[in-house]
Amino acid sequence: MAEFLLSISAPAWLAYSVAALIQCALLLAVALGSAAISIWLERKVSARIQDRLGPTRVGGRFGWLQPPADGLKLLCKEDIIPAAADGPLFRLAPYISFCTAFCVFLALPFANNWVALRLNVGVFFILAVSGLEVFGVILGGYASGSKWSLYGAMREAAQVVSYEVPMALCVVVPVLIVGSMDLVEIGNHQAGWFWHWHVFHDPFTFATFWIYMTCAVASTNRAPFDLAEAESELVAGFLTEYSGFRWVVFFMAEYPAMFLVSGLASVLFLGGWNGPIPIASLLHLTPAVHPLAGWIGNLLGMCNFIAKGVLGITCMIWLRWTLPRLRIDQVMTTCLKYCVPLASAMLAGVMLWMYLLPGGVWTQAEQLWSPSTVNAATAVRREQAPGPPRPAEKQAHHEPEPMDVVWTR
Amino acid sequence: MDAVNWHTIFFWLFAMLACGFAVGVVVTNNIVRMACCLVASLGAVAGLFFLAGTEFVGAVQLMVYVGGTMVLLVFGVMLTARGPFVSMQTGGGQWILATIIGGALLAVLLQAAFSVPQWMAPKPLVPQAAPAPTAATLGLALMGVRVDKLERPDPVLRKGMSGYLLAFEIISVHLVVVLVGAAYLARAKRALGPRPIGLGGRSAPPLGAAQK
Amino acid sequence: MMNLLTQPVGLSHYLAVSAVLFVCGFLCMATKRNILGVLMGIELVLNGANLNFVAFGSRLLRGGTSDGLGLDGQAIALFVIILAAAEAAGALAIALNFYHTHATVDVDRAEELKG
Amino acid sequence: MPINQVQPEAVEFDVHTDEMLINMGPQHPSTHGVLRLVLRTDGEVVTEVTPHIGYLHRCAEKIGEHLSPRQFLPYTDRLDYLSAMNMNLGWSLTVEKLLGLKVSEKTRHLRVIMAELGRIASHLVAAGCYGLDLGSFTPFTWTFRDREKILNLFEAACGARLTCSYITVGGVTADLPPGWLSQCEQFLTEFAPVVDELHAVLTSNAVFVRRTAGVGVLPAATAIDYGCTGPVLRGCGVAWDLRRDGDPFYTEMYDGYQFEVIAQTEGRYPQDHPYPPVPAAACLGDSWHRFYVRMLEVVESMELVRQAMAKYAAAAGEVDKPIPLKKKLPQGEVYLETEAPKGQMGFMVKSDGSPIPSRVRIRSSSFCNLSVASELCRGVLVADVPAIIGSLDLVLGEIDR
Amino acid sequence: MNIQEIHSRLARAFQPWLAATGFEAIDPWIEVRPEGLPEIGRYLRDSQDLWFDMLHCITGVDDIELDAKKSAAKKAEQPDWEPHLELIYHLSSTRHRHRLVLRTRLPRWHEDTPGRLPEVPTVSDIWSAAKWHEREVFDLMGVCFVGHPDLRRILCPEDWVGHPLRKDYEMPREYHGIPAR
Repeated sequence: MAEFLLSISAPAWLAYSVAALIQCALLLAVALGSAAISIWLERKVSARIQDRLGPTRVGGRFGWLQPPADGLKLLCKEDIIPAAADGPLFRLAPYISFCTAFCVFLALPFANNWVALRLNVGVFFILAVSGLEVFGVILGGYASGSKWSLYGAMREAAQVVSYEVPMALCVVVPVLIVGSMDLVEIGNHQAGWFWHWHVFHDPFTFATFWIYMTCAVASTNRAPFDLAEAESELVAGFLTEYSGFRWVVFFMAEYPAMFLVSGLASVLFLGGWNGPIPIASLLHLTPAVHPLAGWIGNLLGMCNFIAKGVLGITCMIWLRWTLPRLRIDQVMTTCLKYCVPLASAMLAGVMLWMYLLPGGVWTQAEQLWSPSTVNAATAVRREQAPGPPRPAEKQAHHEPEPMDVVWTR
Repeated sequence: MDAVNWHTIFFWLFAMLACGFAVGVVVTNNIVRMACCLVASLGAVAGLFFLAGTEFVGAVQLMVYVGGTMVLLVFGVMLTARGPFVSMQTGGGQWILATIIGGALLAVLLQAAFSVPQWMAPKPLVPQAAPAPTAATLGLALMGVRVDKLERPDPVLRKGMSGYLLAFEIISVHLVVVLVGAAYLARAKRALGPRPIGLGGRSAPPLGAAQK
Repeated sequence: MMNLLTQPVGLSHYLAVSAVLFVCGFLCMATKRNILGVLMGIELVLNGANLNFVAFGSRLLRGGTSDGLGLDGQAIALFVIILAAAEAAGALAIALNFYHTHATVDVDRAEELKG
Repeated sequence: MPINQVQPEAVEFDVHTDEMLINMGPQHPSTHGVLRLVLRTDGEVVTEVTPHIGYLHRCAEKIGEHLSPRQFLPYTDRLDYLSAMNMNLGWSLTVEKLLGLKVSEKTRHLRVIMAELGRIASHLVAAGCYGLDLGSFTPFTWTFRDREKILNLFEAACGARLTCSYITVGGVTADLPPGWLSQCEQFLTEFAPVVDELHAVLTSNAVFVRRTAGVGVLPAATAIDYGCTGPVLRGCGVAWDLRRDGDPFYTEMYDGYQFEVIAQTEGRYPQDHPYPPVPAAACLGDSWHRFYVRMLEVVESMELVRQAMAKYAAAAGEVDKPIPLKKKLPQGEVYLETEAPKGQMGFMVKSDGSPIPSRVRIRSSSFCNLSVASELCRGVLVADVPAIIGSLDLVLGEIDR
Repeated sequence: MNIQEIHSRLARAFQPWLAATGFEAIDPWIEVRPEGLPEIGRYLRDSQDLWFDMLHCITGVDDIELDAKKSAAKKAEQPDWEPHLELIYHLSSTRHRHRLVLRTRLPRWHEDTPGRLPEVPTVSDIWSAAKWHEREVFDLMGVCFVGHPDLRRILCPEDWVGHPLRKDYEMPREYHGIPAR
């Protein structure tokens, strides 16, 4: 984008700032859009589960205008700040949550190289920033001054912080397989048919995927783990004192977090923008053929990615409306007694597997099956992974790409 | 003002944030406000790390320091704050003395910072074609293969080939020991003795006596 | 240092910021009566030092492979962060214990050694 | 000491927090109606629960001393407003016992139909609200959807959905409209699969089991000692059901009906049917068993309604008309208990010959069931209190009278 | 085990405390003196073949005729009748499936000084169900149960004056500013 503006001789600083603004606007649109979609989806899916229709009258037959209607209603609701509240902190808390949830979108790739900020430490950055969301909650609970909201804030903080550990362990597995923390690279590593996805890479990664999903559900406070706003015990947890726009901002933090977590799951385990059938490569829509074709290929990839994200959200909603809520100590025991040991076992398992069968189940099968097709498959994959030539090759000779030294492809 | 150097703009932004909130920590009396200012300043410092090109350290700072230690600290603040907004004033005299010493120290440091000429202007930037800094080299250094010293000309500097593997192991053991010790230390002592329900167990703390 | 916005930022600017952080941390440790305030001062001091290490060790500021700290700076910064986490945990445990016995976190009242 | 109740002293508090007195109710979402629970908690562990009632006290007994029995009937609807039919039945039988009045076969079978339908409706509300207490919203909508069908049947029979005043002293206000029996038959056939769905979503649901099995364990002796009755008592394994062991005047109503008392005796529930087995974690007398007993009673009541419909259709003659409004009551005093969905509902009438009784006494089952709550909630976590109170299935209208 | 056998069994051990009996009533009952209640209750609950382990409910009945004409007619019928309170205990055994009704007769006021509540020893240590039932009878009928662990009003507010279920009770004009009549 910036190069394009520079080419039309806009002053440098204008070009860069405009490019940055466009990308921010795009990301904000994605974050709020995902929030709107998931709100609408939640209403419709939960209605279907509960044998009712869900919103139908607002805008068209399927009530798709419901999220804006909710937003408008909440906007004109009165914003009450309780007397015992600590003013500035009370106002600040929702924005901390929203900012952390939003700036995680920076590092999330939507298609091959379509990412706002291609960080070399992408996955690590996402984990770090999603860890900060708990501050917003603690501040919110503490600043509202009431005993109940403090209870809710404490519970949620303990839960989110403790679920970060198994989630980090599960995220390390795909990083281990690919050898780099760069999300675009992880996505490209899963190109080709759906059996190239990491989830089918080996039994351990398959199990890791499910552990990751449980930890993800727990860390975004959804479904059976939603202790914070446990209606039946603590009225509404730390959200009791919030109303009107601040309440919306808190929910603007929770719903994009849902999309983000399922998006991350799809990139790490389900092949991100690589669909089950590699349409883009079959139709030769790759940049090698023509830059515009590459762009369309990426567009297809993005649709794939968003479809998987929405699928993840539907599963979370489905979980929420069928399971009752777990008790705080049960949530903690599942984390410490089940998730952490299992995740570390899977990590050890994958390491062992990588050592014994480097490629993963299907590549091995392919090799055993017919050595000749292997070169074709790897060729497809190598040619299929376009984008800027990987730094390794371009690397000046004197610094051999360390990855190649240790992990054979 | 031909090409505004992005690096500078963001540097000043993060620097101002970091120093501003650091001063905020010193000035405010309310312990909760102090914690929040500290979190903000550490976040700004993480931004500075990113700016300085060391992404991995920035991410570690965000995750371990801000996401971990600060949450610990905030929990500590909430568990020990008697009233919701406890604040303890320090005597006026201490303030003046502290600011004098602090100011002197600051002057000395600043003078030192700006005295060495080659620190002032940065080296001509390595051509942009320099590879995007991957965390791989740092990761390998931790594991013991000092990739960046492979072709160092003079033998003396090449000595540090062994990398940080030993230090890395010691640190992990150290961390485990300290955390287990801390958990054991923080455990409430009155664990198994029978506690009459009515009286709220141990002698009720002298409420309000301690604070001004 | 006249036209700050455009004049390229050098290493010494980073040193200045870390100096400010260091001094604020020092002041905080000196004046705060609450144990946790002192703890926060320590965190600030550690961060100031960290910034120095990273500044010297960063590739952009020191221009590639000349005489800079290279990777050592970043590695040491990593170790400092991890150790700070451990130290904070230990210090908090002591603070909590102090709070249980004396029901206050005021530093001036921590005279007796027993308990 | 039942296994789940952790001794407060033995629990090792990792961080000491001060004792907090927390008010749960009276307008708390999970207490059913206006019940106020004061919890004394230390951190997460609840050390003491004291229920406060009386917010819905309407002096029903005092009013009873100024109205004739048939005029007092609408007040009995408002006692346990979720099963008005059973309340009317209890009151009408008590006064008929005083009058020494016997109703015809057709009326008797009609009363069984109505009583058992009321039991199904009340248990559905109990199951739905219990799911709500534990956080799952879906069973709530399912159970209320089916309860609507029962309420439509009641409306077709007596014009009112909730406060029916249908079963009166001396008989029934009006006979069933034509086609009612086929509607009822259709409801029963449609409702059978729904019970399996409820079992899938709740009873055998792993999270539900973890939240209820072994929670709020009530030993049988304490249950009897506190006078708990109904599913709460049967959940502790005591096979005590007034339809079989009650006052002869009441058990005559169920002559010729095959039904068993749903209680786990010798480790086995009487009706061996395809319903989910008892999970390992559940021990006799905990919240899970109380819920399970209610679910099995719904199935048993459906069976009873089918039998009663067949007998009602076969019975000859007309349904009895109620006694005149101001009929003189014989001198004397009578007390009768009937098996209401929540437990034993006792009515006492003392009259001195005038048409207005001189004393009316109402023994409420939830009143005793609630009195055991403080015993159950000692040493449990805050999140367990709604789970335990929900399993007792309380209705405050009946407790406060 | 019918009422006569129970009565004979009780008569053997507690003859001084047994008062009237009503075998031919619809619900046959036995009347006992108030001071004998705890021992009789413990005996009824603990003896093997009686085993009355469930106390259904305690009812307070205010037996008084307010208008003079009716009370004169009643006194003519039963010469020894005068206004009094009655407590009715309904018991049953879950083991032997039989039922029993115990009654006690209390003066309306302690030593006939209006305002002082009649006293009855508590049975809450025998049947825990009595804990709440006795509190309710104390609250609504005004009977003081000696030895009850925590005798407070249960249905009416703590600071309510008077006992509503007594026949000679008249509603207070207003309660905390809320007009009641």
